[in-house]
Amino acid sequence: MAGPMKMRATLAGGYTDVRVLMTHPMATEQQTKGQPHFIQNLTVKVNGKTVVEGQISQAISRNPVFSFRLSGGAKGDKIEVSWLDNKGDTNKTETAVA
Amino acid sequence: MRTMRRALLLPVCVSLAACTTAPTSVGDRPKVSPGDLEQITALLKRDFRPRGQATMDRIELDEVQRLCNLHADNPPADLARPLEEAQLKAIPFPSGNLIGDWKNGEKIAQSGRGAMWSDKPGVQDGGSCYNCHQISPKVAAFGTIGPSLAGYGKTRGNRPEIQRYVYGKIYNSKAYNACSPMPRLGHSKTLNEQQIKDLVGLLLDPASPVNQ
Amino acid sequence: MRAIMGSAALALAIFPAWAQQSPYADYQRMTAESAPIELFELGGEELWKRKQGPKSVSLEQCDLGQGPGELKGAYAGLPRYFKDADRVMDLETRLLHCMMTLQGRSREDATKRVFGNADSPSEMELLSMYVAGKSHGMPMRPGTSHPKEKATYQLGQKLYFHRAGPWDFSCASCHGEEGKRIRMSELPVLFKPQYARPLMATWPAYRVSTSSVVTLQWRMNDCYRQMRMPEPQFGSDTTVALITFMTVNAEGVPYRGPAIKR
Amino acid sequence: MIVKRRGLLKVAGAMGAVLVAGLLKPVAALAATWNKEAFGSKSAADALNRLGTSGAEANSGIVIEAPQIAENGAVVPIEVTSRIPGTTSIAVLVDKNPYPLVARFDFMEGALPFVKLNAKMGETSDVRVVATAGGKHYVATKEIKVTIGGCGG
Repeated sequence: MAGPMKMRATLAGGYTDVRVLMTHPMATEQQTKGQPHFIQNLTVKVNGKTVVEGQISQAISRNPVFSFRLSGGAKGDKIEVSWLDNKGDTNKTETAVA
Repeated sequence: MRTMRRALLLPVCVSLAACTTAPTSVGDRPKVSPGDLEQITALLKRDFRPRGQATMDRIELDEVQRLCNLHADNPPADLARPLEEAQLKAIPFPSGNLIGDWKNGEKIAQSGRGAMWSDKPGVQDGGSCYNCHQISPKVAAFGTIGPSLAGYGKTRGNRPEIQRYVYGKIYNSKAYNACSPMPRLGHSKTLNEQQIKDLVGLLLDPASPVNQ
Repeated sequence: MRAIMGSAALALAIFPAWAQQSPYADYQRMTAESAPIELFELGGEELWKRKQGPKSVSLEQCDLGQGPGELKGAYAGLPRYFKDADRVMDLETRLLHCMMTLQGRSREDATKRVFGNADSPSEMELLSMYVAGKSHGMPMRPGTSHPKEKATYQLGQKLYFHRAGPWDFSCASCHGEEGKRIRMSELPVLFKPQYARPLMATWPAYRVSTSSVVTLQWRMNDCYRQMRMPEPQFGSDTTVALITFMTVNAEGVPYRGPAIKR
Repeated sequence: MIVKRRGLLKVAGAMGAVLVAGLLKPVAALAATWNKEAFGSKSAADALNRLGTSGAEANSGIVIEAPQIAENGAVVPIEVTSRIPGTTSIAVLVDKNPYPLVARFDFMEGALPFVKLNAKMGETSDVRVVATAGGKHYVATKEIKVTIGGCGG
């Protein structure tokens, strides 16, 4: 179920821009006659330390795309984003700040 | 003059058989010969497959389509008029009042379904009217390929002749303009008599939102 | 990668001038910036490299016109004449050719499911996104010099205006006059370069309204559906000729896709 | 709930590396917290109550960047920045959605209070953003018109 993820982290003036894409149906109750299927939790880590914790709902669009900003950051910092959905599926991706 | 020139040109083209017409420059509509039409029809028969209600006979051209394709939708009057008359003669006008239920007419006008391979035959088809026309001023999502029909009955009244014209135009637009862009909704059996009457009602009934 | 870096200016360039005046201009710019296009490029790359078919080989040696395996600029050079097939081919038709010749797959197998949906894009759609992405920013130079390329263009031009079917429609019935709409959709007049250029430079694309990938072969198929015609075969001369006609009309424009559609 | 977890994280930080390593498993479990009550609320006010962020005052330091009119409610890009110093969380709500709470983010040291997401909107509605800073809650709204709703089929 967990399709590909993609992420890019780039230094922008004074902060690090993190953009992450996830493959997920994000199916609503209405679409599924009461069997919604969506990501609920999202975690962003920098060098192993959690910096953003997200709780999200079925109202996030299919194939979610998120951008976050990290204060400071340096080339080579390791960024990890993981998700967990309401059926227990998970996925994660890693990249280094460029 | 123009008619004569056309009449002279056509046989020349025919004599070249499937004449590869001179390349037309980009941005223009190309000249099409009877040979081209034959080639294209043969190509479509080879390249297409029937699906659902969209059967292969739909590829065959009738007289109206042939004429319009050959003349870039602008045929000389002496060729267009007899065809228009024949199309008009073939419209089975119902007798009596042609103004049906505008409320149902509005639904038919809104629906874009009908005659596609993805449509179930027998399920009520629509006329796709709003795709091209403004009709009820309350509906904001309307197309602009055809003229606005807002206030249609208000400005024209609903005398029997007007009813007959509107019915005929919806049934077979080509009876009034051989190369009209509008589909022949009755002639193609997309809409039945009652549905067309309901559309007439939508345009001509004084109570219809079109005429408010 | 590219889309991630996509600046507002780049996204703006995707839309033709008339879209700038549209009340949806902001919406279209923002959705273009935040579309998950790279996910599909990634999926396509995986399929390009996957060994498949009776011969169990990947598509990595497929010649898309720039030599076997050469992807850079390949999409921008299509459609074009291919000597090995002795016909003009667009991207999807050529991919099908490679699936049949390189991988040894039958036409039936390779075209079983050419158009996917939001839940599952087709192999052809993902591959199209991947290959097209490798031409981003490069001027579109479809083949125009070979006699068969010229003949294909002229055929496409005639097909564009050919009225047929129960509703008497041609492509030009909707895409024939400037400034017209179907409901709220603006209709590009694709036989004129000024309208073909912005539009043809954005296929294949991610369609926001259906969250699915759409390709030009799909566009031809779905237009014929709405024209009330029977179904054109995938990769047929008819669909290739129309795609060739519209792409040549857009010749020279830098390719800006894969992009988004409404 | 969330407030508690944040407290726990801070404590963990203070306790040093060894203890943090020991806490790793429970922290990971806590990471799966999902505020069912808030996300199940059918009004924005209820959802904010359940998040413990009711009584927010308007603040122009919350910047919502979104199109004024969206062609399709299936995908509505929304970008939120809080310029309120010390912002630790941001919640995004669409008032008229069946379940108004769209997302809630907690920002720890190292992250700026910023997020960009694509939301579904069933109809034209106010988008409501609530930011929490120094234990206080702040709100800003922006109306987005939707031409075609995007929650159903």
